[in-house]
Amino acid sequence: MADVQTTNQSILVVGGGMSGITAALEAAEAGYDVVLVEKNPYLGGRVTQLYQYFPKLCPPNCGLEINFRRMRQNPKIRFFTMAEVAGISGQEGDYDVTIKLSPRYVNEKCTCCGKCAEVCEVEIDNPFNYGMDKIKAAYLPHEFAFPMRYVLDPCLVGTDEGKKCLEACEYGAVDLDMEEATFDLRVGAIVWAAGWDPYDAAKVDYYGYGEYENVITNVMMERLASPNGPTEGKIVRPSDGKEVKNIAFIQCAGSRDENYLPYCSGICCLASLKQTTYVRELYPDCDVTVFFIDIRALDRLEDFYTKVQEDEKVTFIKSKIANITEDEDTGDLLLEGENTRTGEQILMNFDLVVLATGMVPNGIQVDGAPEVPCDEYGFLVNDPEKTGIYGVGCVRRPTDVASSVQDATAGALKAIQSIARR
Amino acid sequence: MDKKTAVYICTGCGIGDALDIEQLKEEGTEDFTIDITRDHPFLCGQEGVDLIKQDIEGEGINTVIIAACSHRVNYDLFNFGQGVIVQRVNLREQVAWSQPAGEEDTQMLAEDNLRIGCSQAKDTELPEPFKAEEEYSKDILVVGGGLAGMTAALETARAGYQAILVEREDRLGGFLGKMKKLITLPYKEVSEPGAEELIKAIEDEPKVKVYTSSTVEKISGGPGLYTVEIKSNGNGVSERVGAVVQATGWVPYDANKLGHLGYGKFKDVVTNVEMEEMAASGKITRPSDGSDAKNVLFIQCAGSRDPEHLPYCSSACCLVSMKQAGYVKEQNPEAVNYILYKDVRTVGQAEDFYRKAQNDGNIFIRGEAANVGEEGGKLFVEADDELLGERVKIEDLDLVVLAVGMVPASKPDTTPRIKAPADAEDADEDGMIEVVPDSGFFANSALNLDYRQGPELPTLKYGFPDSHFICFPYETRRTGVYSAGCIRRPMETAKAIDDAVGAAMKAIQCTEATAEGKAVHPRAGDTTYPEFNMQRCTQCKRCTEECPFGAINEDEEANPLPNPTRCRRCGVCMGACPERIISFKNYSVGMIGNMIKSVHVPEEDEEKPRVLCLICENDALPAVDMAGIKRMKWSPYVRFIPMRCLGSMNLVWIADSLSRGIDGILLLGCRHGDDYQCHFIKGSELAETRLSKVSETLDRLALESERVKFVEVGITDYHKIPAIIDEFMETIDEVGPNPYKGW
Amino acid sequence: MKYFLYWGCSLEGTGANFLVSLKPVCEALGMEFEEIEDWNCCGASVSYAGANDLAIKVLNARNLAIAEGAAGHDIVAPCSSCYVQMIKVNHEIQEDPELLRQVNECLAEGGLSYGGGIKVRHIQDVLYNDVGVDKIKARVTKPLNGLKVAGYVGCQSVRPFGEYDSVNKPVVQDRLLEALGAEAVPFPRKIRCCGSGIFLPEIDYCMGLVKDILEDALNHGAQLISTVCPMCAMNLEMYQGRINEAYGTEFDLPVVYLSQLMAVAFGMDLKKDAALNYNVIPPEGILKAAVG
Amino acid sequence: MENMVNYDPSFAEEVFRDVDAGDEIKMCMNCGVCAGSCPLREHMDYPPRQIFGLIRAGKREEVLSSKAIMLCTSCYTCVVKCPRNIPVMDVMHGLAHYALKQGYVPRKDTASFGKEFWKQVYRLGRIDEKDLPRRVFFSGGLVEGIKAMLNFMDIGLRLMLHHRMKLLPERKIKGVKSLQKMLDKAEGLGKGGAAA
Repeated sequence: MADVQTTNQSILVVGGGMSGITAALEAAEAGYDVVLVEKNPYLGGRVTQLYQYFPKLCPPNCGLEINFRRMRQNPKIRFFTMAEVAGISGQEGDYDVTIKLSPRYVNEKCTCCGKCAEVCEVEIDNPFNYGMDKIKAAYLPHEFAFPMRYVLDPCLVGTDEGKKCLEACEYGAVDLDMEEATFDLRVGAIVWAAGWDPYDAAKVDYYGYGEYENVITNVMMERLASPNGPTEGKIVRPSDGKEVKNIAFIQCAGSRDENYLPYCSGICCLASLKQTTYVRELYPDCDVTVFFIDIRALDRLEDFYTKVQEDEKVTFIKSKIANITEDEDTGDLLLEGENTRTGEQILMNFDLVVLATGMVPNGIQVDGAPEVPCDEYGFLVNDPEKTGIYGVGCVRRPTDVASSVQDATAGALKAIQSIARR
Repeated sequence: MDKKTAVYICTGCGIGDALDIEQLKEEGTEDFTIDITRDHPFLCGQEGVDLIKQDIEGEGINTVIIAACSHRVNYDLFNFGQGVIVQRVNLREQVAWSQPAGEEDTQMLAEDNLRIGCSQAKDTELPEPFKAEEEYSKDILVVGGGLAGMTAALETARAGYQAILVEREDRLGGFLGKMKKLITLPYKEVSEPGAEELIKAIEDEPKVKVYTSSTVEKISGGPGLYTVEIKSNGNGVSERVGAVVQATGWVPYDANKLGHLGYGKFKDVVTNVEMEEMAASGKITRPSDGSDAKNVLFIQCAGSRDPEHLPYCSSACCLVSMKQAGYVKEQNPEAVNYILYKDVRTVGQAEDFYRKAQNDGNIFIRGEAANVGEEGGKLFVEADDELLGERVKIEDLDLVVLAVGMVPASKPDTTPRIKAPADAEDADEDGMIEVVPDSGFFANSALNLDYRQGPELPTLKYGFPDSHFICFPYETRRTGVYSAGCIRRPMETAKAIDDAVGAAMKAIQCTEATAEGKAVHPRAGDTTYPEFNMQRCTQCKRCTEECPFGAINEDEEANPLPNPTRCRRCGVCMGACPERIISFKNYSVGMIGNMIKSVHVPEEDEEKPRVLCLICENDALPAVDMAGIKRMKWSPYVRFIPMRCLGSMNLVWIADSLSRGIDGILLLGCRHGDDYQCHFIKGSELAETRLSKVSETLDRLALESERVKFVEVGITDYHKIPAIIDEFMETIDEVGPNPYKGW
Repeated sequence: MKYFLYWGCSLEGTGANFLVSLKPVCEALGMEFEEIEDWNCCGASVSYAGANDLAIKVLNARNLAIAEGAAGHDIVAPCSSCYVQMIKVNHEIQEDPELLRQVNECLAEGGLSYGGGIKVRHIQDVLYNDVGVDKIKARVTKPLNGLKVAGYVGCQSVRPFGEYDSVNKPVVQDRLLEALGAEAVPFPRKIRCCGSGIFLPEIDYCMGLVKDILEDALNHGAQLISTVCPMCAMNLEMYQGRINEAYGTEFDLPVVYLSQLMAVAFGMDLKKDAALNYNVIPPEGILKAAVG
Repeated sequence: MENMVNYDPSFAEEVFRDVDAGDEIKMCMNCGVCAGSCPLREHMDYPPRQIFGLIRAGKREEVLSSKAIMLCTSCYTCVVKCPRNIPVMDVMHGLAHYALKQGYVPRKDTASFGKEFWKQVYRLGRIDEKDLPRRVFFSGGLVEGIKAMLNFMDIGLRLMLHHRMKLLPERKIKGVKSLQKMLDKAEGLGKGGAAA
């Protein structure tokens, strides 16, 4: 199927999030051939699911749109969605890579008219909203999806519903016979930018995530605040849809904890500070309490921390919350802990609790791939002796968007060096 | 080129059902010379695309007008190569999906859109990339020979490009050279600083040319064409480079301002920099009597995170103090270190080093120092121990180390003053005014750019020449000049190294793009550039003042001297020029003027108002697309005219439109102010400022000021688009039709 | 399935109903027990007042050493306190060779030595993972039709290593109760401490803990509380009168051992096997009603 | 200024050296999860992590006489939740043991209960549940003892009536002599410091 001519002068970028897109563009705009593969049906990665960036409180799509525009006009970049690396062999300057394409069941004829979704009655958990709502099994992942093309969920294959979608499409874009396909690439260097997954909050079982409806994670909060999220931007309680009046943020929910993630996830402090502004913007009367161990607002991000501290409705308590129990009748949550400034016991009720869960890196899980060193937490280590495959962004260390982009830009040059060495 | 133009109307995606296609073909094109007009039910399908290709090959069509979906989709299918002009006309998101089908107003909207497109295509020329007479250089100048600078130079060379490294001191190394040990990824243990190895690698690298004891006296020209004058050991040298990396680093915050922490008062109160140098030189002793230091207390955030001193966090100090505590224990295992902190900020895997520091027995106290004093020749520190809830006193201290923060080398001690522009209010009696950080005249001398807008990179409020953009951290206000390392932001070693490599990447990329006459970010790849018709220039200086990137210099007579390789193609100069002498091959005052004129304005009695919407194509226009995709509805009386940046909006368009009977003009642009989102820094702000001057025009025409309105729209504000438009339409209804209709 | 059963001191006294009921039940499930020859007390948690950490470790190591020297089966501890004492020592010994050396240096005084090869397990672990819910279900002849039971895990029976169940949100006991046909009611305080070994000397402080636990069980509709620890059983059952005096409550909630419920569900003799007559707050009524 | 705490590292060194698990407190980052999860927290004069803070500060008197170090119910909740894997419970036990050795009595009843408990373990190798309380009660003197005894008589009787009091006195285990040798060795070999 996909017939892609590449040479050992080409660069493969794995992961179409902010880091991957950046690495790909920076190399391509310097004149190098780049192939970008992304496992989601759209580019943009984790940031597309964010409402705003700290500290500017600006929409991630703003920067993504510019990057997509850069891509549109640049013939040096070819990208594939629903694509993953299935195999890597060779060495610096000469890799053979096998790419696996999962079936989208929609081909390039799709005009995005939406007819398939109109007729489809099957619904699935909306992956874009972390399953907080349902979406038609024939769907556009989100409004800003790039490429702007529908996807059919595999559950439609061989069903009447699937047939309905097929028949509804006037352009012959629905193809339920599509099968998994692979193709091979020859490249000189590989940039690994597969990004991160949120840590599974259920593992910190005493916080009751997955057990208590009103305990959510920070990534879910981003969707709740987003106008294109499950609640169209209203921050409400999952249990009863009530507006939030008294919300708690629990920092280091898993991070900096040798029972879970011993490292600090780097971004959660600012993410929660940012999310306090979502809440306060929406509900002028809402009380916010942030439970923290240390607030880690580096460089001028400190200004943002200072700004949030000035809001008298936001309280900061240095305490690692020790337990959460739910009031079965009200769905409210009782938090227990120690206020380490006063030494007093904390027994506080909240109607919504946001767990600042950390980052887990998506390392290189490819059988037979050349060994790339990584630390005990799974973060890739760029060893100057082992060049050719370079980790960038959050696969190297948990870090914010700006730093990821800096790192990805650096990764682009490293890849170019691998080629130059030939 | 003489144009052969074809119009292709797609009737798919509901367009055919919404419109009378035959009438559209007729009405939408009649004012223009169109050679072929076709429609197709599925234009983006193979058959449709082939149809176009056949016309190009068979009929010699070289200008293709595609009236179908948004330009944001199917861009690849409708790309017919260099020689063919492609003009997209939006009949889907902006018409079929957002307007009721089969209505007269919908039809009129489609016809206007097509006319606008035809007009634009008519005035569009194929761009010819700018090519300078001189030969382009792809060499990279790196200013500053510390860790970041050396890294940038070496990595540049390893990518096959020539680097020129200029260092003020007589040897390379900067702070790295003064360090005893380094703490960096993976943060398990301290490591050798490796300054010598790095310097050696640079000396052995033929592609790095090093100038020590040297300063940059002047950088003139532009990307690809810079001439650098270097003063090296007193002699003048000249180099040609394509781009510049500024890695001039940081200076420690002046501890003399920290008298309350005993600095200057007690000999044994030292800064972390002095501590590092002492450790590197062999022994950690008490300056007062030269005896070995045993008990040491580190005061974190000495000056940092303090509104009186440095409001920001200096990022590296936590790790540095833990590292230095290690020195003390290494010298004497019995030694006791206290670390007095506000928050421990060991981010990411650096948490491991915090754990190590604790495991080594260092005592961390959360609280602020209240008093530093001396008793019997030993220091003591009083602090409020937040977690003990008590005032504590730590006595018998040999040394108190102030973890002072980082100040960018670019930050001047006292804010410079320059001659105030005529219209400035807050000028002093000598007509001088304080320079704002966001200006090329603010920062300390390092680059000496020969730019009309000042010799240095404009900075953010604390004097760091960092990017204001989160997504584009290498974006600077001076094309081809990139900052790296602690000059741009306080950062620890690991990040400074990555940053330097990234900056080298951007610099190399800039030279490559420039050599091909292409723009760099954000209009990367754009091969158009502004051309000045100098005969009509009145030396009003607006273009040279308003260019967000300082691209335009001035000669003695104040004539603008454009530097195309510095240009970012935003068109702000074009919008600023009252004489309309600045134009791009595919974007000019005349072209937009004609597009506006191509809109048919119905007679007053038809009661069909016409509103023009000058809209930012980067954010607001995609938002309108989204609104369409969401099938939102809005008034059919609005006509969208995309702008490269709202900053390219020229007031003449407002005047012309109003005098033609257009009832109102809506401007949709990016958020501005402190957290501006405009990709060209000041574009949307400039547009609004210009609007304030439009009132004269309105008064002259005796028109209501409500007829012109500016609204900030973010790319994700699509759900607000209908409300914004309909609200404005209500205002227009209230003020009534424009009396100039039909003139 | 052969094990060493280390029942410890309490099961010969205040926890007698545990041991009496445990033996027939486990036999019925095909488990065989041996006693650890001349076993000694585990030291429980309060020994620290009189002994240092090493002494307490040695105390437990002696039992481990004897077991290892004999057949070397897994040791099953029904008493949570015995379990936690032994498993903790065992882990620490296995992770720290220096400690093992020290311990053996002490054991040598009595001519013993320990190689760290014995596995220590709680009775819940064995019932859930070795016997299994299905086998238990199969043996049930008189299901406890929907009897509402609050499964009180206590704390030590799953800690500190969480080897067979979550240390914070345990489920094993609930699964076992369900296997008997009972309804395990939601019971957030199932893992909150009852005061354990210091209940007696700190009774004024600890009564409050038990009160909260009993309240939580009742609020969730429990008809009785099941437990797997003699200290929990003692504290929860014997002091209800005191608590009623102190707090004006009216607790009269039977507290039985999981093994007693199993004996009942297995259709065994309510006195001889289930030892229900050992309970001070009589559970017979409720249980008879349940099994019908 | 008054009640100013003077930092003195010597006590911390003492704790690291002589107290079982004492050196583990170095890793504390004052998150407070230990106190937050402690069943008897509300009755403690200092939360555990503050005990650690006082140790670092050198407040020997406050720490060794703090009732907090003897209110541990050994529920392990702090142990399983501590993000730095500090065995908080062991530290508290170690401190209590050390305090008693040093002649402090943070909690009278618990102290005598624990001491009697251990004495019996040492004497018999097992615990005699009916003998132990008696010894505990009377450790405070005769009158005290009788009061306490009567106080718990009802419970004792009920247990007896329900076959939950072993009537025969607990016999020594066979190997008690060798056990004692082992324990004596351990007492000398282990941490915990010499008696004051």
